[in-house]
Amino acid sequence: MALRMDYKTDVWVDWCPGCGDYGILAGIQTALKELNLKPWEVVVVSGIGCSGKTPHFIYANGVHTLHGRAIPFATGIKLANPHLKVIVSGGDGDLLGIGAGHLVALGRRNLDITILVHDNQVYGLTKGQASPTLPAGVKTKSLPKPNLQDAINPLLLALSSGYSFVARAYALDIKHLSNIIKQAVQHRGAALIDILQPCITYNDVYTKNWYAKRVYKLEEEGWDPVVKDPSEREDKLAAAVRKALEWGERVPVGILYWDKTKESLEDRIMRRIPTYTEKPPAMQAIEVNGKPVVDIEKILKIYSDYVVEVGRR
Amino acid sequence: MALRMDYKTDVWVDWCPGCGDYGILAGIQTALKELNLKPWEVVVVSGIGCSGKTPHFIYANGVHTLHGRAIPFATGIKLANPHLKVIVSGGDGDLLGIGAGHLVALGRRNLDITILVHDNQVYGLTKGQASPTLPAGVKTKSLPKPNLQDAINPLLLALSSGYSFVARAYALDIKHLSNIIKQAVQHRGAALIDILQPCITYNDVYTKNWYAKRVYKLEEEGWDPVVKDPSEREDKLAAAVRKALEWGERVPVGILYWDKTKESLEDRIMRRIPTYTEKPPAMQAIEVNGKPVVDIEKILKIYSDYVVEVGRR
Amino acid sequence: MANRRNEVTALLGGPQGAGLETAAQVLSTAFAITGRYVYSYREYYSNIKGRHTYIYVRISSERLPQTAREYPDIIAAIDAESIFHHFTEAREGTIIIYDTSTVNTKINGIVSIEPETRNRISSLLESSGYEKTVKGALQYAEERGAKLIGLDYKLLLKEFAQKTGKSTYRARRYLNTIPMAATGYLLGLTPGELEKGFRRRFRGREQIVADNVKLAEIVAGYMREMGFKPSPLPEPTNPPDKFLVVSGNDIVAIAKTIAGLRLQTYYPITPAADESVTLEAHENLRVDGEDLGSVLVFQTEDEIAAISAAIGAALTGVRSSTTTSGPGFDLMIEALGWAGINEVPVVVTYYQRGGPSTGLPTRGGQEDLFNALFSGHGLFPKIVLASGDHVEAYEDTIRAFNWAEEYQLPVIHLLDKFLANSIVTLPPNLLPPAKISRGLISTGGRGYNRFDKSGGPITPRAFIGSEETVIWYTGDEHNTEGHITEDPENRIIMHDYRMRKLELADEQIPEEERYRLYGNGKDFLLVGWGSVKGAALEALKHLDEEGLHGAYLHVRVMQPLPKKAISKILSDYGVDRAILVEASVRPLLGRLIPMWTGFQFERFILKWTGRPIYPLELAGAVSHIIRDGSRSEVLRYGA
Amino acid sequence: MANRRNEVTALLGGPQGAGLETAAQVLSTAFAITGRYVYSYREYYSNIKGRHTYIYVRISSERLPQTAREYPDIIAAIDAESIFHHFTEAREGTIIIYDTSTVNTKINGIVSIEPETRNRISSLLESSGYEKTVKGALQYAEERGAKLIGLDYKLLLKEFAQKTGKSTYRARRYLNTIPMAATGYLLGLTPGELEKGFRRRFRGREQIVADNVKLAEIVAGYMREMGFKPSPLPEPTNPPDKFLVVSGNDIVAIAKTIAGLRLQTYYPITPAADESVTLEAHENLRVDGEDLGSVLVFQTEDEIAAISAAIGAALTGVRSSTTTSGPGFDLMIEALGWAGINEVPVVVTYYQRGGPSTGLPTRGGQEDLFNALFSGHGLFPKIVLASGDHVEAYEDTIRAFNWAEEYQLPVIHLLDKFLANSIVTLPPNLLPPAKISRGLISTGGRGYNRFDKSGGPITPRAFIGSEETVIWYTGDEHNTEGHITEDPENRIIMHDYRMRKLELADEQIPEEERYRLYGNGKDFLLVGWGSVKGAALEALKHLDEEGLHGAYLHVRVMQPLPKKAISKILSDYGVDRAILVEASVRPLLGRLIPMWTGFQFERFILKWTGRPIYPLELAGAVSHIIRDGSRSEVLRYGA
Ligand SMILES: Cc1ncc(C[n+]2csc(CCOP(=O)(O)OP(=O)(O)O)c2C)c(N)n1
Ligand SMILES: Cc1ncc(C[n+]2csc(CCOP(=O)(O)OP(=O)(O)O)c2C)c(N)n1
Ligand code: SF4
Ligand code: SF4
Ligand SMILES: [Mg+2]
Ligand SMILES: [Mg+2]
Repeated sequence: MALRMDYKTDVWVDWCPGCGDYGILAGIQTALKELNLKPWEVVVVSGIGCSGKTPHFIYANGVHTLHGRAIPFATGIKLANPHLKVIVSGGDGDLLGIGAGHLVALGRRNLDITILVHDNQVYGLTKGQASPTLPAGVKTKSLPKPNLQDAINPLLLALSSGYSFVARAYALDIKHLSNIIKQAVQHRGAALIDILQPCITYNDVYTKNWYAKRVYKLEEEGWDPVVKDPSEREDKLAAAVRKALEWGERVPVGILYWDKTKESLEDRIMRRIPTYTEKPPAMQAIEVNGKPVVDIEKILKIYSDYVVEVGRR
Repeated sequence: MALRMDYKTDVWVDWCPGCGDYGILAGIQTALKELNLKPWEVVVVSGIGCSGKTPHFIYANGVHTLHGRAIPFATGIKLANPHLKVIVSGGDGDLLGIGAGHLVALGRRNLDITILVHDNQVYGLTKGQASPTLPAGVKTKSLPKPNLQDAINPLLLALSSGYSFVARAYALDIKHLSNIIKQAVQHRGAALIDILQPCITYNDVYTKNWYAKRVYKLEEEGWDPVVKDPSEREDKLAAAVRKALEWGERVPVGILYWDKTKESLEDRIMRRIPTYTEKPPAMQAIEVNGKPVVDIEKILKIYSDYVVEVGRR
Repeated sequence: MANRRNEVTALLGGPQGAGLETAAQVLSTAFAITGRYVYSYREYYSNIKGRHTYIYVRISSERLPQTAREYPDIIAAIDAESIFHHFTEAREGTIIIYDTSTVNTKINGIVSIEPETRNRISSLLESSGYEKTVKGALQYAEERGAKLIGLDYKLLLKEFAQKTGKSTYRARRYLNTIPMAATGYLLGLTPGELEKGFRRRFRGREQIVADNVKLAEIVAGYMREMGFKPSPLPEPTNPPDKFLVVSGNDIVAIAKTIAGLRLQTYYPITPAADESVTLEAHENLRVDGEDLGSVLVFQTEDEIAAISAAIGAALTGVRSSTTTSGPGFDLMIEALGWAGINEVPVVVTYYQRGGPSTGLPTRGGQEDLFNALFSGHGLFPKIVLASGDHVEAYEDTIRAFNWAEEYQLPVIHLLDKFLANSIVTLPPNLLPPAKISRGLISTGGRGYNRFDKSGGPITPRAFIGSEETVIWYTGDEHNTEGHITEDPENRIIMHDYRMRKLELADEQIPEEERYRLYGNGKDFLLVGWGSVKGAALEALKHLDEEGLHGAYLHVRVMQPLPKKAISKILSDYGVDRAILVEASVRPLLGRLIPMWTGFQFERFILKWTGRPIYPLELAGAVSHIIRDGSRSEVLRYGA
Repeated sequence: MANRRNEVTALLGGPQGAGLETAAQVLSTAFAITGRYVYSYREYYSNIKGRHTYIYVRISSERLPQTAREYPDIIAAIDAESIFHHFTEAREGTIIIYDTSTVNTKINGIVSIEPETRNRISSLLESSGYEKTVKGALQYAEERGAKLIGLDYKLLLKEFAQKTGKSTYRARRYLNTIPMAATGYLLGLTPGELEKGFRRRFRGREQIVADNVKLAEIVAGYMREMGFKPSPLPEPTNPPDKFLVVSGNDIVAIAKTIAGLRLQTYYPITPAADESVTLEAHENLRVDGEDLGSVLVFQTEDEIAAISAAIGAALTGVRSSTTTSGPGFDLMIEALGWAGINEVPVVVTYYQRGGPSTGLPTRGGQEDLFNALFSGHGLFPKIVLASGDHVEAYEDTIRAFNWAEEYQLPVIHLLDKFLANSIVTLPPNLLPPAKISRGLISTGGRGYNRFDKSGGPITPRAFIGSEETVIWYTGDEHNTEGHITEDPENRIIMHDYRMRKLELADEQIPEEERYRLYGNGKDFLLVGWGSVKGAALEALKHLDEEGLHGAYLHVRVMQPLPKKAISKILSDYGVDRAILVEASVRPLLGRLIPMWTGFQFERFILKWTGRPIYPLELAGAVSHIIRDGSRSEVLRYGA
């Protein structure tokens, strides 16, 4: 296959007609295109679910992992080769249910990865069970009885876990969405975008209609999410938390919080391993003609604290 | 062994002399005593770690589970028999690292369980690696190099996950701690207490001295954490978030947030299974003389939608 | 159309989300109401809408079919893609019902077909000299003896729309009814019978029933006009008065309720989740106004939580379980070890699907045997049993709960996607009466020690919550009180005694309850487990007719394996006549048996396409091995 | 004191957290500096401070001991509890160094001893007619030939405090030096030699060195005064010029660095975590100012993340691995299947400990073999190899990385707590030069297909990040491009080809590199793996001396098992002379071998106390079996 700069593949997109995922796919593709990233510099990592199929539809490296584990896979990829742009595209069940622990861990690390949450309030691919973003008492058409468990707020969770870029977008506003994705990808640090994604097949509560009436853009109301100096952090975070609680008649989308001052994990690694970005793990030579670059003689020096010389001290 | 109402066992407490866990143990025992709970009505559930040994030192049912899994075990116990008082006592690594996903899930469910976090900033039992509450750049004596990863704030995480009772306590102020535990246990819903617990062996940064100078009591400053009406929720939550961010010269302890209006999971289950608390799973008769209470004849009625009568519709 | 032995198989095919399941249900129900037995099995992609799905509906006037069968008598296609997937299944006499408006559809124009499949079918058509269109495919089939029945679906819908005053858009929703109604017509279902099927499916929604009946009548009228004659199945001999219409998932849910399960945890996964959905839909056990309790079904945040919560619940005395498939089971392994060392009775219902990893998540296989048997660090006892059909699934579910409590250990109940997604009309009297045995139970009290082994490996079990009783559990090695101890002599006893419980089970559960030998022909012995059963039993009959007389050794309990009996039977047949049959890329039962008996298989029939083993292909493979000296055969039937 | 064959074993015992490890290190280093070989092994509770711990320090003038040995020549106790744990280990000539101020300590007064242990020891003393005090225990030993050396530790510390101007409180911190120094004295270490040991341990902290040396001199002076004569070990014959002093964990860390590991993920767990700590402490690979790269060690939030991140990293071309023990491995199983279906080379270093569940987390065992081999749903290939000593661990670590890349699959490297916590003085020349083989690698480029199987089961591997190369991976069954497909014919090839890689490894890796046969006596054959090796080899020698001439079959690669060779060797010996030896409550290698060969063992020597198999008890058990006709033996040596 020739290299394709439109980020599209030949794989048939097998989502339900009308699914919000189409918008997310277009949003990613548009962002990559506008950022002018080479397909081989980008890795799209996903979990399992309808959302999990996304990488197969994008002409860039794609790693479709396990349910809930996209973030740790992405973490390994990014740590091994920090020059790659790593984007996680996952379901709400995937990232906020089975994968919630990893989501929290990424936040506190502030590793430079962008997380896109396909927030459809259901487990799509397993036929519409409640996902962790479906509020208690709500009964979608796929549920036999109203939901027993309450919802998690992805924005609140991201804010409290330490993400330095937290946003919400709407799957069907592709331009707005792709714009946010662009900024998130360019941001150096952990970014999360909660994407409201109508599931046309199972979710008859949070529908296009429902959103259409309610969604408004933060930036249009003069919202300033950016932390320009660490001293602003607490105020901005507290404000973002309040904003994140807004859900009902009005549903805000846009960048909620953006801390440009926080050190990323890569920065911290560089403090300990000065050559880290210059020679990251994936780019080191380890052998020459089958001989190790670090052989036992070199080990005796690197591990000199493990060497005891006979007759000496 | 005779029944003992002092909640002490004969098991030797093998924590390091001076460990903050002694305070937590005393705090739990005092609370149980003052609440006058019968040892067989209480279940203390733990994970793995120094903290994980706690149940063996308490004369009440004790379930010492797996690393990170205390909450799901406790969830099963509580769901099966909601008449039991269920307390989870776990490490910060246990509950906020490997178990963070479960911690988040319990919050959004608001099941009536009390979580005690032994927050010592290290993995005690595996010899002092950084736990998820140790800030980046800090080097305890057990670490070869300063911590690479940043800390999670347990209070923020609990607040954003939906816990209806969120508090912080100090392990060495047993009276204050036990008082908070009492209120948490009596609260109907998910409660979390982050307990600052000096680890004398591995953590030479957050020591008794460090805390002694900084800890102050919220209630002494007139803090009112209680949500008495759902309309107050957002304000109280936002205020609690700000408070949770306070860490440095002053470290607040006390109840940060207490929502008395939120429906617990048990309440929600009762809506669907009206006999749930009266005849919970653990207390149902399932057989009489080896014959099932629900036999195939009864099944044909309960599952009448699966029965097709020949010759009829 | 060859109504083989009072029975017929119809294949309904179409895109996912187009109502194929509904159509099959209506058809099955209609036949059930007439007293016929139905076995239906569905194949589908891991996809919600658009990919191809199909259902074999096998109907018999005589008895419940034990498996689906290949080479359907009728292929009824909703769309063009279905023709491409199935035209090679047609044989002499097979009827193909198709939409005439699709005949010129090219395979290359169908986006929903996967490239590998498309290429494969294209090559076949091309190399056989046919057009790569629906027409070409139909010709291929016709020249091999198929009878084509073309209906213009669009036209039919138009007529339907006119008669019911619907828009064409709305009318299209009823598309699935066309091939189904045509099938019903051919098999002699009267409009009244079909109506009963619709009515039951669309309870209370009379308009939908009426619409469907109307369309069915239009189809029937059309077919009649075209001169197609119904060829009804014979009247049922001695039909039961009622059927329980259940999938493998459903029968397990029912058996669990009977067995006394009162708390089930789960995390959604194919093909296990439907069991929990069924249980949840029947959570309140009220019969004639009498409250018999309830089954709490709880969706957890992941499978680790599911098993952990089920174990926690079991400590309080409730019969609890969780249900999953491979990926979920992998995550449960650590907690199962905890249940093992703490002697907790807990049941895990494990539906195998195509692996490894996400693999073929909506397809089947039998590759998880060793995962069920041997995963988990450190040794602890567990019982592993596997079911081969709906009745076995029912019995085994109940046995699983009894053994879990009698021996105080985790029990893994293995099933698979093939069984989970097979729906049968089960006469309730095929289900033997259930017995519940809870093992040694103690009311506890002061001085109760949960792990007191002075009376042998099994300690009477008290429950957390018992009056005046305090109990400790730990995943660490522990003393009689349940407190941690690292004392070596305590370890010797505790660790050994736990393993002895499994040896006790081996002594106490008669080997005959752990396997079954079907048939007594001496020409060959098939050895299998789980879903191999149906195909094997039917293959035996086919081969019998061909003069090859064999037997089938069906292993039902894999741990403790009934090794003496197996060893004896295998040595009777010897390596040349004992054939291991498994839906697996490499034999697993075929390695387990030598592990315990030393018997090394040398003849294998394996299948790993994710599709079930079908009876005729199995019979063919056996005949290759026995008559032609082949050593191993790979099966591949099924789109 | 019996200096058996130029060697001696000293047991140092005391409470955790009291500096016992330091003492053993100083002693070992001091001997190493004199050119002696040292093998030391530590037992400890899952506890940070207060519970009993002990170390066997085995010193030889001749060669590196292959294992720890029971029946120490010297038992040097820091505290009363140590005496209670170890007095039964004394034999004729054993020296016991103890604190005279503890003689009246009653066992019942020691809170840190577990009740089971206390009761057991109490009963023994009582039934043998001794006081349940330190004195009673010492008498017991003395009457069985032990020589007692009582020192008043308090008094010694007092003198030390006075001489160094320390408070008694500060002086107490040096308590651990007393029994160690006494041991050193008895074994002929000069103060200068001991000082070198201290100096190396307390690099740069001269005051501590001086203090310790002072105390050691006081102890030595005291012993001399009391008339105890040193009995030095013979001078070393031909000592190496340097030793690498490494634990099992350390040697693996070193081997990984040589093998080219550049990213290691881990989640802390005993006894694996120290390997990562060692790596991290040497993360910057700078030699003589030259930068050779770095090893990034990353602590994840759990083991699921650890393996997932290691796999993710491997996709970019780095050699990556993770390290864990049983509970962590259980959590990695799902992701290993992903690595399997995606043909990812990743190495998991798996240190076994006592299970099941949390079990005996700081003790050892060999019960995880089947977990390593068979866990995971759906079949996928993996190589499993196990090491028996430090040199093997080094070789196997390097082989693991090579095979992982050559066959593009996960490799599980099994070790255990016994090896992890054994520290040896290794002459570097015992480590063979390493070769790195990265298997088939592609630079990718346009049109690269990661799973193109046209050239056979192994596709040249390109890395994510390669210029102009786009790669897809999925846990679903996939086509050559790495996109999902459920096509049955594609499945047949892909699934089969993955398994064939293992069969290829079986063909290509000579069987001789997968096992080793030691000795050629025909009286018996021991069969074992991993840490059984050291004890088995030494038992062979003992038995030889007793006139029983045997051999030891050491299995190093468990998958693909060198089955032809094993089968051949076993049939040479037959069921009566082949003895399976394993640190396991039920045989596992003893089940794996029949699985592949049909050979059913009938003679077993097992141990599951969590303590290592020791050579003399093993020799005794063999002799029981061969001479006395016993069928199976349970070993139990070790406190
Ligand atoms: C360990 C594991 N458990 C369960 C599943 C089954 N499973 C497949 S998709 C899915 C849920 C998908 O929901 P979500 O993450 O919200 O994604 P969506 O389909 O809604 O995009 C589940 C539970 C699995 N593949 N692996
Ligand atoms: C699955 C698993 N991984 C790792 C471990 C090893 N482990 C034992 S205790 C512990 C950490 C304990 O730290 P924390 O939870 O903070 O408890 P603390 O000891 O500090 O009280 C770990 C990682 C384990 N037991 N199980
Ligand atoms: S099920 Fe829902 S989320 Fe999945 S593809 Fe269909 S519409 Fe989209
Ligand atoms: S290691 Fe730390 S947390 Fe553990 S017992 Fe000792 S002081 Fe307490
Ligand atoms: Mg979703
Ligand atoms: Mg901790």
